Amino acid sequence: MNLILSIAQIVLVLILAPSVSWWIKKIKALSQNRIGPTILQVYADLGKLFQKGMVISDQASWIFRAMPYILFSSALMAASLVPLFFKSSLLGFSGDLILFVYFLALGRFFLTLAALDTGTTFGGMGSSREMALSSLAEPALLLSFFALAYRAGTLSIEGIVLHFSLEAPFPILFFTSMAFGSMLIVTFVESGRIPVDNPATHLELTMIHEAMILEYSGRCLALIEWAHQIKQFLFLSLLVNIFSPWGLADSTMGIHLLFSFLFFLSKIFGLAFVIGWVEIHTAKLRLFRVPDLLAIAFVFAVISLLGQLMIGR
Amino acid sequence: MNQELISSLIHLMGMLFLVSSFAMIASPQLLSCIRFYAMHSFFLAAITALVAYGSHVEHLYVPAILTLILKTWVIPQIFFRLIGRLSIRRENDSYINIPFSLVLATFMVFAAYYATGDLKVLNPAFSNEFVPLAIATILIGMLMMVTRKKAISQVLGLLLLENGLFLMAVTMTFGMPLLVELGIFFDVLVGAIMMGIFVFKIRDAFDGIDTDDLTGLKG
Amino acid sequence: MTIFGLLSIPLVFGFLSLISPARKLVQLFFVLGATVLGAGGWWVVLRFSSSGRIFALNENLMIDAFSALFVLIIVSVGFLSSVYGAGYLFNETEPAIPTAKLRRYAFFFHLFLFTMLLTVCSNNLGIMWIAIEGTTLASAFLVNVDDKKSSIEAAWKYLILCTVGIALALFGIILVYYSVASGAAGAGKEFLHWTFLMEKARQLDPEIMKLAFVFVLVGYGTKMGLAPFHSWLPDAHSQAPSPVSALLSGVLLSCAAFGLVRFHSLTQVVTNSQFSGNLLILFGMLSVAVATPFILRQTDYKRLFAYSSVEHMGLVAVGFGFGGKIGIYGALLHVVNHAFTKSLLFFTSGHLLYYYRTKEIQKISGMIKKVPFLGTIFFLGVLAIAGLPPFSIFVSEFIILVSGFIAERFVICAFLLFLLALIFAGLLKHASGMVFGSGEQPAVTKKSVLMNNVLCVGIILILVSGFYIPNFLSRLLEGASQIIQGKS
Amino acid sequence: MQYTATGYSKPLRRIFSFLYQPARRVEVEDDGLEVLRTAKRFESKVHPFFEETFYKPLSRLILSVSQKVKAIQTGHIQLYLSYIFVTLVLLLIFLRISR
Repeated sequence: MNLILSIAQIVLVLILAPSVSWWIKKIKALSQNRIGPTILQVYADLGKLFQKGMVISDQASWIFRAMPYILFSSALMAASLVPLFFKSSLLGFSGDLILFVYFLALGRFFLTLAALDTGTTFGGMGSSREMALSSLAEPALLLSFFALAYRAGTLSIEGIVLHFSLEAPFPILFFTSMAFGSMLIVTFVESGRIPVDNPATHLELTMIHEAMILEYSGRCLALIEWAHQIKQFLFLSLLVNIFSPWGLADSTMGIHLLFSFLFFLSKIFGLAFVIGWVEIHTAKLRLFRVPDLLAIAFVFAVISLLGQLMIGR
Repeated sequence: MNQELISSLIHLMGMLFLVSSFAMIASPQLLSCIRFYAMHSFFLAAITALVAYGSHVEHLYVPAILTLILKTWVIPQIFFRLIGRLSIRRENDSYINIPFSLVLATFMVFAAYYATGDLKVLNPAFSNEFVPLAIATILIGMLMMVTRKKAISQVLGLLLLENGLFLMAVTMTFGMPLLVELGIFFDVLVGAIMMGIFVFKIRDAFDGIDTDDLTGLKG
Repeated sequence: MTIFGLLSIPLVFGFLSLISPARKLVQLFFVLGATVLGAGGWWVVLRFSSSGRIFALNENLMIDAFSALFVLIIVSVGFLSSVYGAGYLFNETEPAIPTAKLRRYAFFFHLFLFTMLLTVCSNNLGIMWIAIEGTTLASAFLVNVDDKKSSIEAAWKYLILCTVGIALALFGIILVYYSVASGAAGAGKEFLHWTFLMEKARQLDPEIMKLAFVFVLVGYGTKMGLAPFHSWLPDAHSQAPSPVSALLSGVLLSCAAFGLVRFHSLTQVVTNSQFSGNLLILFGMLSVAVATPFILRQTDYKRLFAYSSVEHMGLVAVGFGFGGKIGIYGALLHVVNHAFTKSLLFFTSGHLLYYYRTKEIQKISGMIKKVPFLGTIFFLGVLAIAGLPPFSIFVSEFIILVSGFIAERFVICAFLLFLLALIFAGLLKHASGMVFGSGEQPAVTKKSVLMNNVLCVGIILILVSGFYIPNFLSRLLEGASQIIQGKS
Repeated sequence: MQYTATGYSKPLRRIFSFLYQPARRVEVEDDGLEVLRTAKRFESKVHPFFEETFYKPLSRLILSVSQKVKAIQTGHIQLYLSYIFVTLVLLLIFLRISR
């Protein structure tokens, strides 16, 4: 029974990921008095891309062709480590926290490599910026994870989620909220949202994430887009499950599951609303102002870790 | 031969034992050094025999006789023939001159007596002043090995050291089981013979047994 | 009965090879002796139940799990060395060694194996002392088979220093005998038996035991190559022919360690304090610390391996010093691994000498291109001795350090790791200089089959034992670790 | 127009400039007329921070120490014998003191 539920969680990730990015687009559109895309639009885009043929330059090496599949499978593997509405993830083991971060890093590595593959300036520019920013974001992410892991006493994401779900709901601990702040900033960087990188821009000079996948088309582009949405969804669900995990179902009773699923959905879309709202109200930072933002995230993470170590509250 | 006559004889032998080790240190010539070594072993054999007789430990006679035969006669003969055949300079040159090494030797004796002074633990029934004597001989043996330049005098220093050990073994424990005693004896004998052979080889290769030119292997 | 059988094999074949006229016959008896000994040794060890004890000569000789382990090492490395020696000495060296000298070499080789086996199988501490003194005398001739100036000098220093050291150890044994004799009445036959001493350990006076351990530590420490007394080791091991230095480095040092550990376990029970353990750690650390600069600045690759023996013996001493079940298990495993890895390295250095005719590290380069087979084995060997994971040395070094952390000695372990890192860097610098890069053609190109397959056996051994410790070996290790802790 | 390594590492060098201390040198040659430049050279270098401050001094120290320590193996057998005896005496004194 647990197995089926864990697999269901992964299928849920696959389905829900595009809807979250649709939801953010919808909020942005409504704030600009536009109607914005319907929910089916995002799925239709993916479907269309899957049917389209691919144009691959003859200078591209095997990395160019292999990258989308590696990116998608690493995103899926990371998804299999995160419990959504049910307490046990598919492949959870003690220490999968670090594996989660490095599955994403694996995907990012091949993404940047493939961007350089065709030799276009935009690909090179995008991947060099991605590398610079992720070399700042990753330590912040890991440190905040370690702060939480130190508090929960285990290095497995399930353990952390379970530990926080058992804690009393309202004494929001000062240090863990610092960790929440730093992880939120890292989510912006990882998912390429406005303060760091504009997903909907056509001006190549400002792109980071889009610049890397400029060369892709057809099925590869679809896989990359999907993987990107899954990654964004994973970060959101991590934030949601660690910092407000109370509805999580631990028994496999129907009602529990239904309730925790609905509660999970509302939390996810609530957080997505926050991200959308931030995207509306902030302008894109200059590239060399982003390290300051990430430095703040890093300081938050260090303070929360030291707080846990020193005071342990 | 009543008890205190034996003990006084043993004390005399012990003193002569110490004197002969001093003589070995003080002898400028190699040949005289070997003769003193023979005397030194003779006194050791005498002490062993007397201790055997005094404390009625029969199996101690065997090492006494062996010491008498081997160490007072066989080994010195080997060395005499060795020196004869080697045709090397006979002086016993060393890093420090004779008077200074004698002063160091006496210091060694005092150190030995001081070291075993309050060692209440070492009180063999028969003659407890032999323990510091043995330790003194060991220290003098060490001194001789470290300060002498000739390879043969180093070997003699080593044999002196082993004589001290034998004295310790005899007086402290009335001799260990015969098997072990014999084994130690032959080891020392073979060791002495091997060193003789090597001195001969050194003489052939380095035409001279001065350890100063034995410093090829560095670093 | 089995002990007599085992001990008589090397003696018989030693005399046979001494009296046999033809060169081929000497070689035959030489290798045959080692093979029979190998078979006999493995038969005894395999059939041996780890808790049992075999006695002989009214309890003067004994084989228990601890000594069975060392019999295993002596016999296997002895076999490998004799097969390699047969290939190397008997027909490869270009000024062919005269048969008379080879007869002497074969005789002393077997005598050397006999004295080491006697050391390991003796229950009586006096006999063990005699045997260790015997190893010095037997191996002194093996060190200078070719009468070069440097090898005579090395053999001379080896003889003098080890005899002095061993004489001091005799002092320790006399003290032990005295403390037993003054306790019990009369001159009992079994006063020096290790088993008897372990039972009577409570009644022995700790003060005398500490004094005795100090002397024995200096004595057997000289034979084992611990730090301040190690000066003879690089000279002797680098001047001896490769099969002999493989035996010296791999097995003789371990036998001296065997004697030292017999005393360490006795002292630990008598004084039931960490006195002897701390001393072992002190001298072990000193050995590793002294070996490091010499490894970093070395110009002669055989001396490089000799100093790495000093380092590994220091590690073994530290392992025994940490004590506890894991520490002793790790140290024993390290002795076994070091024996095989170091002998392999000396075999390869024999190969190197055969091909390149020089011991200078600078003069050899580009081995991988000129002699690819030897180059790979040499490089893998150096990686193994430096403690790289797939190989067995890493496993035992790891266990020793784990026991160090369990014993809460963090500063020592940290300093040890720093030194090991330096040694790793030093070894790699030398090895990569020799193996890679553009090299000139070696002096000789004729391959010797016998020598090659010994190398293959060696490299397979250390690779396999890196992954999997056969259960009879782990049973022996556990049994030995129990015995050393005095809980057998 | 592919991205070169220098270009690729520009953002990183700029972000971690306190660590890398990037140094740039631009040389312009012209014979007389400033406008008509004959040659131009550009050179940019990154200061190897860790190597300079940590690894080089450490390795210099260790190699010099190991050169000095080599002096304990001078070849004189008397020296080696004195090592043994001095250690023995020190141990005995330590034993007397610690009793």
